[in-house]
Amino acid sequence: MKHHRISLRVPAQPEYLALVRMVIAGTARIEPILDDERVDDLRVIVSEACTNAIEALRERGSDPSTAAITIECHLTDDAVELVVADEGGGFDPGGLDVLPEVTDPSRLRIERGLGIPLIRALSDESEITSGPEGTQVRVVLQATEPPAV
Amino acid sequence: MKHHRISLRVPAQPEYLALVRMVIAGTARIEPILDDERVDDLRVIVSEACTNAIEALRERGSDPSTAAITIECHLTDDAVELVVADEGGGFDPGGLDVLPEVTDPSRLRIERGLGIPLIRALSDESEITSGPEGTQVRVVLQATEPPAV
Amino acid sequence: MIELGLELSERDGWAVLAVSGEVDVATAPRLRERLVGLVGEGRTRIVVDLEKVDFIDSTGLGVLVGALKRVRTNEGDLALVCTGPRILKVFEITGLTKVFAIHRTVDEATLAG
Amino acid sequence: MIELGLELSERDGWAVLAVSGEVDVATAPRLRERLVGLVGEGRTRIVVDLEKVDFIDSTGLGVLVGALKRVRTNEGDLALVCTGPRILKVFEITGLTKVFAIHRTVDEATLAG
Ligand SMILES: Nc1ncnc2c1ncn2[C@@H]1O[C@H](COP(=O)(O)OP(=O)(O)O)[C@@H](O)[C@H]1O
Ligand SMILES: Nc1ncnc2c1ncn2[C@@H]1O[C@H](COP(=O)(O)OP(=O)(O)O)[C@@H](O)[C@H]1O
Repeated sequence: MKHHRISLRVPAQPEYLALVRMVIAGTARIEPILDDERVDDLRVIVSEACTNAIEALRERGSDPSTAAITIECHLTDDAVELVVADEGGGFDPGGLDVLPEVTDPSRLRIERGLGIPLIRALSDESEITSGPEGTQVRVVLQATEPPAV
Repeated sequence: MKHHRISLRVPAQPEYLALVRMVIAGTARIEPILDDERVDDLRVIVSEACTNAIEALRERGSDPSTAAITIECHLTDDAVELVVADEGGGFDPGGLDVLPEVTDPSRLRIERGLGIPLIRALSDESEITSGPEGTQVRVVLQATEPPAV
Repeated sequence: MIELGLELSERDGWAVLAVSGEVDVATAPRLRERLVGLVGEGRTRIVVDLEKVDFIDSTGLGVLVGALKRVRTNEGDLALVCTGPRILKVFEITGLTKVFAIHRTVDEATLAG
Repeated sequence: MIELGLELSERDGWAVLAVSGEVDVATAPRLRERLVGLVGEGRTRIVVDLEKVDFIDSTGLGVLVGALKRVRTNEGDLALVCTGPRILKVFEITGLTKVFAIHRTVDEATLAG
């Protein structure tokens, strides 16, 4: 059973998002248990989670030169687990506004609130733990192919 | 004064070297205080230091699925500082064999021992701290251009 | 470091904005600014060509929704060109394929309008 | 993930091995194997073309030194082709520009031999 664990800590700044996506995609390709489409899903997920973390830290007024996000990625033969953690102010993941139906004309008013739905839809398993000390978004993507035994 | 701090922890395995170089070069380009040639120097330095760390951990018989290397990169307006740390068995950085002169015919026997000389030559400042708990290689590359004030 | 390409051209009375690169919270402001600028200049029939976009996340989607809203309140229209499955996927999941007219080519987009 | 390209061709009795990609401890074993294989087949006049190498570190240099030694003990020769400043720099710093014959083109390398 393979176990690869990588972790990355970067400043909570938008310029680092492309780098984070590159690292996560690069890691997923070192042990290619996900096909390209799933690697792309992972890029979207990590980008959404880090974007939220950056915003939470900015809202909290954290010092932009020290505020950081931690991204951990854990690969086994079966799955990729990704955890994005921040020390922002937290939120109630259960209490998010429900999006109006897309066909509802008021849907056009909504330019936001698509991040967490995307994270949930693109992962096989997702879990958000949040409190005043910060937020952890954990997702799991199952291996695309059954592991070679 | 800018302060960017990124850290990366990856398995102590050769397949991760390309990723590490990519992260370090990518970070150096987010805050472009080094020109392309110096970014390339940084890629060589981090690769050499991580290669040594990987070998040290392997020699120590560390579990390859958990043995890891930590790479930290700290950018300010003036300089990039890079620290590569491992928990391998350590060595005496002052007691390395002196390479025979390159024109000496016996030079051809030497296929190794070029890593640390390269690290030293390519950095503006370098420091190796090593002991039975592991090794830290720290280098500094000064900004190519004087910082914009 | 992150480049976002924005190239403007004309086609049959439509402003065609070809976007290339990665659209995320670092680069989306540039896209938003450009679209707001177009509408400000009275260009309310806009095609956004996403064929050369390698990555888009919800921030990018939000900018496009905002621009659509803006042109509609000016009696205009905004159409997308996109065939890449990785980009289409985020539109599908968020239900935005029902909000936007998504075409396979710029010609198709401008003819359909 | 990391690709190392190795392409073999012939030029005036020299075996020309064109290397592309990144040569580090992950990929150097493939280069070493190929060079050892060539010498094993009696090919002892070898040009290693580094023009398409994006990165080389001391592990890669070690493989080249090892190969040079090997061909010399077989009365052969090994020449390099390299003009890229980032690659040349590591040869210069390690003093290996004095150990290897480094040429600007494959033609120059095979003619010089
Ligand atoms: N890491 C986080 N820390 C604090 N609040 C968060 C975090 N992630 C999400 N949120 C809250 O949840 C809301 C919905 O997030 P999301 O679905 O990604 O949409 P958006 O970020 O566009 O608002 C955010 O507006 C924010 O209030
Ligand atoms: N991180 C490290 N941990 C333990 N030993 C090390 C480390 N880095 C270097 N060394 C020792 O120093 C020697 C010289 O290193 P270097 O100059 O990089 O050449 P090479 O790795 O090719 O031998 C190594 O062979 C090793 O014994």
